[in-house]
Amino acid sequence: MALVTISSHTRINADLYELTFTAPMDLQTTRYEPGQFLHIRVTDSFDFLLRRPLSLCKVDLLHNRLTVVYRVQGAGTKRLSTKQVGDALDVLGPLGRGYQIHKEDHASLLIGGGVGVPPLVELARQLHELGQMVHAVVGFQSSQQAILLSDLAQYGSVTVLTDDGSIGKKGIVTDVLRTEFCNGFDRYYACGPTPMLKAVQQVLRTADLPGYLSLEERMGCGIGICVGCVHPIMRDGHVANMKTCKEGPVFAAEEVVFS
Amino acid sequence: MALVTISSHTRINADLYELTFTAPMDLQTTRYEPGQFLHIRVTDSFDFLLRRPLSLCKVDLLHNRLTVVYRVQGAGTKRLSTKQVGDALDVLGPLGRGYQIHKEDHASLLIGGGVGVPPLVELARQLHELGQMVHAVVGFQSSQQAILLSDLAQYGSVTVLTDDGSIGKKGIVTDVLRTEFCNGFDRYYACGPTPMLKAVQQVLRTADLPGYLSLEERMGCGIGICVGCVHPIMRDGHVANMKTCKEGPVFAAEEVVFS
Amino acid sequence: MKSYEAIHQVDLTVPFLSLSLKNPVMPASGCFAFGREISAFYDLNRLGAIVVKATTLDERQGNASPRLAETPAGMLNSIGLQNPGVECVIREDLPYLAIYEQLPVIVNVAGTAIEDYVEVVKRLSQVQSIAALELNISCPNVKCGGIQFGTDPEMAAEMVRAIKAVANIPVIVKLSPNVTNIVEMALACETAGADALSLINTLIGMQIDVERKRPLLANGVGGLSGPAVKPVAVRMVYEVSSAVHIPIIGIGGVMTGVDVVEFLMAGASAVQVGTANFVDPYACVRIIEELGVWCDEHGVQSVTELIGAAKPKIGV
Amino acid sequence: MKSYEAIHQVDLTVPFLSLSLKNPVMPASGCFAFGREISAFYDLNRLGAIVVKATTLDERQGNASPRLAETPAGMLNSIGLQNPGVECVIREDLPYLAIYEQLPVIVNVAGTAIEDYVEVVKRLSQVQSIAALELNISCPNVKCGGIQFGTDPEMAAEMVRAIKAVANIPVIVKLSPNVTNIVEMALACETAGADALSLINTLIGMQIDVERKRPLLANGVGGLSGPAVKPVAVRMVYEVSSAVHIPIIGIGGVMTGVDVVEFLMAGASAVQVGTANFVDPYACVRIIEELGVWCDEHGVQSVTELIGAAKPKIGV
Ligand SMILES: Cc1cc2nc3c(=O)[nH]c(=O)nc-3n(C[C@H](O)[C@H](O)[C@H](O)COP(=O)(O)OP(=O)(O)OC[C@H]3O[C@@H](n4cnc5c(N)ncnc54)[C@H](O)[C@@H]3O)c2cc1C
Ligand SMILES: Cc1cc2nc3c(=O)[nH]c(=O)nc-3n(C[C@H](O)[C@H](O)[C@H](O)COP(=O)(O)OP(=O)(O)OC[C@H]3O[C@@H](n4cnc5c(N)ncnc54)[C@H](O)[C@@H]3O)c2cc1C
Ligand SMILES: Cc1cc2nc3c(=O)[nH]c(=O)nc-3n(C[C@H](O)[C@H](O)[C@H](O)COP(=O)(O)O)c2cc1C
Ligand SMILES: Cc1cc2nc3c(=O)[nH]c(=O)nc-3n(C[C@H](O)[C@H](O)[C@H](O)COP(=O)(O)O)c2cc1C
Ligand code: FES
Ligand code: FES
Repeated sequence: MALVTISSHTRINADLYELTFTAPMDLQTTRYEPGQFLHIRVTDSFDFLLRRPLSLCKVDLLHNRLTVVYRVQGAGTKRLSTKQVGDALDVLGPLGRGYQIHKEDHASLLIGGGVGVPPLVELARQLHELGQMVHAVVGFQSSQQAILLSDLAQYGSVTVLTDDGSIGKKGIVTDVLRTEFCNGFDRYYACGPTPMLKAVQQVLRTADLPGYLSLEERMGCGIGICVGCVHPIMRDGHVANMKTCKEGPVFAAEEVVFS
Repeated sequence: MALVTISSHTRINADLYELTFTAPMDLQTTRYEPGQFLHIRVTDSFDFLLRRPLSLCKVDLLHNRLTVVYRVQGAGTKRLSTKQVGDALDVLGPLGRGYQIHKEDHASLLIGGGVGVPPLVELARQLHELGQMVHAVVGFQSSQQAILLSDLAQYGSVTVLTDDGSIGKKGIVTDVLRTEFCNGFDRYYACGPTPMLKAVQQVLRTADLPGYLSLEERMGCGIGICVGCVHPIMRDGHVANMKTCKEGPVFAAEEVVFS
Repeated sequence: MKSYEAIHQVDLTVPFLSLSLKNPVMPASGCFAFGREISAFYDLNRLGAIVVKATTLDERQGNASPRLAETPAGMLNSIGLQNPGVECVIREDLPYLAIYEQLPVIVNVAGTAIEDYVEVVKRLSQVQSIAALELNISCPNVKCGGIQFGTDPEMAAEMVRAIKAVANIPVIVKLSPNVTNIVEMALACETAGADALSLINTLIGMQIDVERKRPLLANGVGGLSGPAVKPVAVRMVYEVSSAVHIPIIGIGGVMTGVDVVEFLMAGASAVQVGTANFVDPYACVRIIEELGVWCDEHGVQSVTELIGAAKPKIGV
Repeated sequence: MKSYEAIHQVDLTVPFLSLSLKNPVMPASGCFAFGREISAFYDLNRLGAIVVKATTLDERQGNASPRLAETPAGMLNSIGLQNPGVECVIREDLPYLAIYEQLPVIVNVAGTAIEDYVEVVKRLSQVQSIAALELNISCPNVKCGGIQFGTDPEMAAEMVRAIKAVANIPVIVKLSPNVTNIVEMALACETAGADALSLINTLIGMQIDVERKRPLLANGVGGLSGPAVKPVAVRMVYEVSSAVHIPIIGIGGVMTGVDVVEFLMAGASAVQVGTANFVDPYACVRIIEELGVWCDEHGVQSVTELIGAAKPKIGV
């Protein structure tokens, strides 16, 4: 936990903001993973007692800064959006288990929906750096919600879909996940709303592609002490409620049990 | 109730602040009285749900502004002290019944203790304007807490007392309220902590000087709907709990019942 | 934000007992006095109804000061039923409210023994302008009697029967949250003839003045109200509305239009607004406006669609 | 602000049962897991004691998600006693905590029937490193059993007697605030042999997700904790400590050192910190430090001077 300083905060689309602040740790010496999250206090008022989890989106090693990209969802993120450059930010993290990177892979498929896209940016960067072929398939409601496309494009090809066709193809991400298309990849990495993850898991199980899902459950502590954020996970033949903040938020796709 | 703008906010002594803001009403056309109070929301957070009552201290008719002077007492006034020039301030009032001014009087005695001094400033101005001789006797813990002395001096003579003698005479206000001294006045007006008011009432009853006391009770609404702020008042031979926000905070000295 | 006037298309009326309330928002007892002060801020006819301060047989001076304390997202009060007594209320306060022709007036009745309550209700029955009575069997700030009726189902039932025998207008019973089993209390009142229930009154709480080393309130304990208690209130409204067949007024921490939606969805037919009036004298009309806007934005044509909407649907 | 280390002159130790706690602050059950995660933030030996997550006979998966909701100055949880079961706790978690030699470990015990509790306590009695047991007869999140023990004095007493018959270490009984008469519950437990009491567990509450038109928590109701409930907790501690002769641990909304002072003055001998740990992983040590500074600034030499200080003095 640290009080860090906001170095930039900009509205990047309709209700979407990009927030950059000093990393709470030394990025050169501390291990972090794409898919991990930061647990942020939006104010010190008791009106918003709990922290908000936001995915690590971009890392600036040079200036030791981190960036998150978020949508104003409710009152807490609305309050966050009023913070100014120079303000202090109470940040815990990066926390949790992120995406595991497989050095042996040649081509990775990244699948993101809405504000599930942010963690894929740092992931894409790291995979690209390893020399992998990266292809991101990202879906949004409309062009008003589209984010981080040019960031992703730095590291590979990007297929964009929107519900209303206002940018990219009209449709949802699973529309493009045909088996022929998926055969070109060694692995997939997904993040997005639960219905999307469920559909992706199903489609890519059929396509026989291994992968990871990043789950989104309501969190309390973010560090494993409240047991509030669980999701059913199948391991060793048993289904157990596992803490998504500690054992996750990223799980191997085949482990995740959806109801 | 109005959202007004802070035009100046300065620390004037140890824990004491002077706060000036646009009046919530047109001061030229709206009646207000010295001794009335403003009911101020220190933040819109539920952490400080209730408003804080602060006495009307100074009036700037030219710029249509009001000034309050307050001490950081607890968390709420501490929060208030962080407000900046230009910030919005949620102000209700002026509220309550202030000091009644007697045009026929020649000389008025003003008695204040600590943050009971602020309402005496606008009172002194009005009495002075009517051509009355004004003498203020004000007590503080020490020079660190002394406030508004030069403001009061604009309108009459000022006797200062402190518990430690660090400014003015060493002692408390009742030390100077000998009958000979009081004989020179038609009336007194007091505001300060309850023990002081009680002592003043007693001493000046003996001296046979009529006067007013401004009471300080914890307030909820400030407008008479919660019945939280009562003090026992004797009227027509009956003692009843009266709302200090609505019937007060100023009462005729002889009406006020202290336990 | 669209203004209240702009949203003609949303029907905010709710049927409540024999009345049709023009909207489901009314000030809570003890948080609006008898309406005079707030009438300086807006036209009281805009309210769904008004619930006036607890009225007892004789005048009461209440508890000593301090009577109020601020708590996280809430407040404590220990007013102790200060009021001028029923005769004075009939003579001076109710005629004033009768001027507001479109404002149903609900009189909150309190006392120490059943006979007091009965006597107050008998006298109020003479007054034409009252729409309903609200029996306050739950005030935590009166030592003798009061609270017992609110925590013992047998005694509550006895009280309700005695009142129903003399009342010529509907009787709403206001329940205390300081009980093990709120549903049991509600059912006892319903069976005894209550026409409606209102809940919750305040939770009993205390704050210590650490500098003075004693309870802050002169009375020691007080009643906790405000946003802090809303989750308890919503839970009780949900549970009680699932068990009884009479209408319910939800009370506790309503600060915004969305809070009203929450109580309605939990099963309330109307809500009362207490503490919010102290923070913002315009609270009730602001809340009505926010409710209208919320309905408009969510395609709700009549606010009655919301009542009980969060309950499991039959056949699902 | 002076640091904790600087204030040697303040004695923070409090006697509690047969123990001398190095300070009166311990994390509350279910809000600290079994200590492993927080040990990454600070040395657990700095705590007065540790209360671990409720332990049941068999492993439990708890309720479905969502299990958490934020409320004004508080939160709702419906974890539902998820834990690995007593055997696993004995095998994996308690040995880990035994490393902290200066840390008294209190194990919170839960179950459905008396026999479950008895069996858990029997097995825990084999473990040397436990300082005391805390009987959780008040969890609002377990449908069958659980809560009944916490709301019926007879059943609570029966439970306490059964446990005392098999326990070889002190038994603290944790009380539910969801009762009409907390003093009656406390006296029943004291008479039945409880060595100490801890209060309060959470208040039962609900939040409606107005967008989805259903209760936000998958379980419907949950337990309300955090600053919002502090006034209720302080009131109950004050009332209970005036009635019983066994020590009391105050719980509910402790966020700062001053909150600890408030609970001690109300009559608690120690406090537990729950929700605050979720907001700030360092909460407990920060609170201990703040308590030391407060005592120093107020000329308090031993924190024991504060216990019950807000009570009317005898002979005054
Ligand atoms: C691991 C993880 C990573 C996330 N990364 C991002 C990101 O990079 N960008 C982004 O825009 N959003 C992200 N989210 C979702 C984000 O946390 C929520 O939108 C945010 O907490 C909503 O807070 P609020 O105060 O605006 O909403 P409110 O509804 O007012 O919040 C009330 C409570 O509910 C919780 N909550 C509400 N909605 C959600 C939700 N969808 N998921 C989890 N908790 C919720 C809040 O944390 C808070 O405790 C992430 C969520 C998780 C679990
Ligand atoms: C009519 C009136 C006029 C006042 N005028 C002034 C003034 O001009 N300058 C000034 O410095 N102070 C004045 N006060 C006192 C001032 O209102 C309190 O110091 C202030 O409310 C403390 O708030 P807090 O949040 O800092 O303290 P906290 O202790 O955190 O406040 C908690 C609650 O207690 C109430 N409270 C605390 N102390 C007092 C107190 N002494 N009197 C009344 N309520 C209290 C607060 O309003 C709040 O509701 C006046 C009080 C009254 C009743
Ligand atoms: C200052 C104050 C006085 C109250 N007086 C009464 C009363 O006279 N009769 C009554 O039934 N309830 C009384 N109540 C309880 C409220 O009507 C209401 O039930 C409670 O405050 C919860 O609502 P809220 O959170 O909106 O304030 C009073 C509450 C407050 C805060
Ligand atoms: C997420 C969560 C889990 C809890 N689990 C338990 C538990 O297992 N056993 C128990 O006795 N109390 C449990 N409690 C209650 C706390 O121990 C404590 O009594 C309550 O939260 C009030 O304290 P607080 O306001 O400091 O959080 C839990 C509370 C929370 C918030
Ligand atoms: S958020 Fe607390 S355990 Fe995961
Ligand atoms: S402060 Fe509410 S009646 Fe005076």
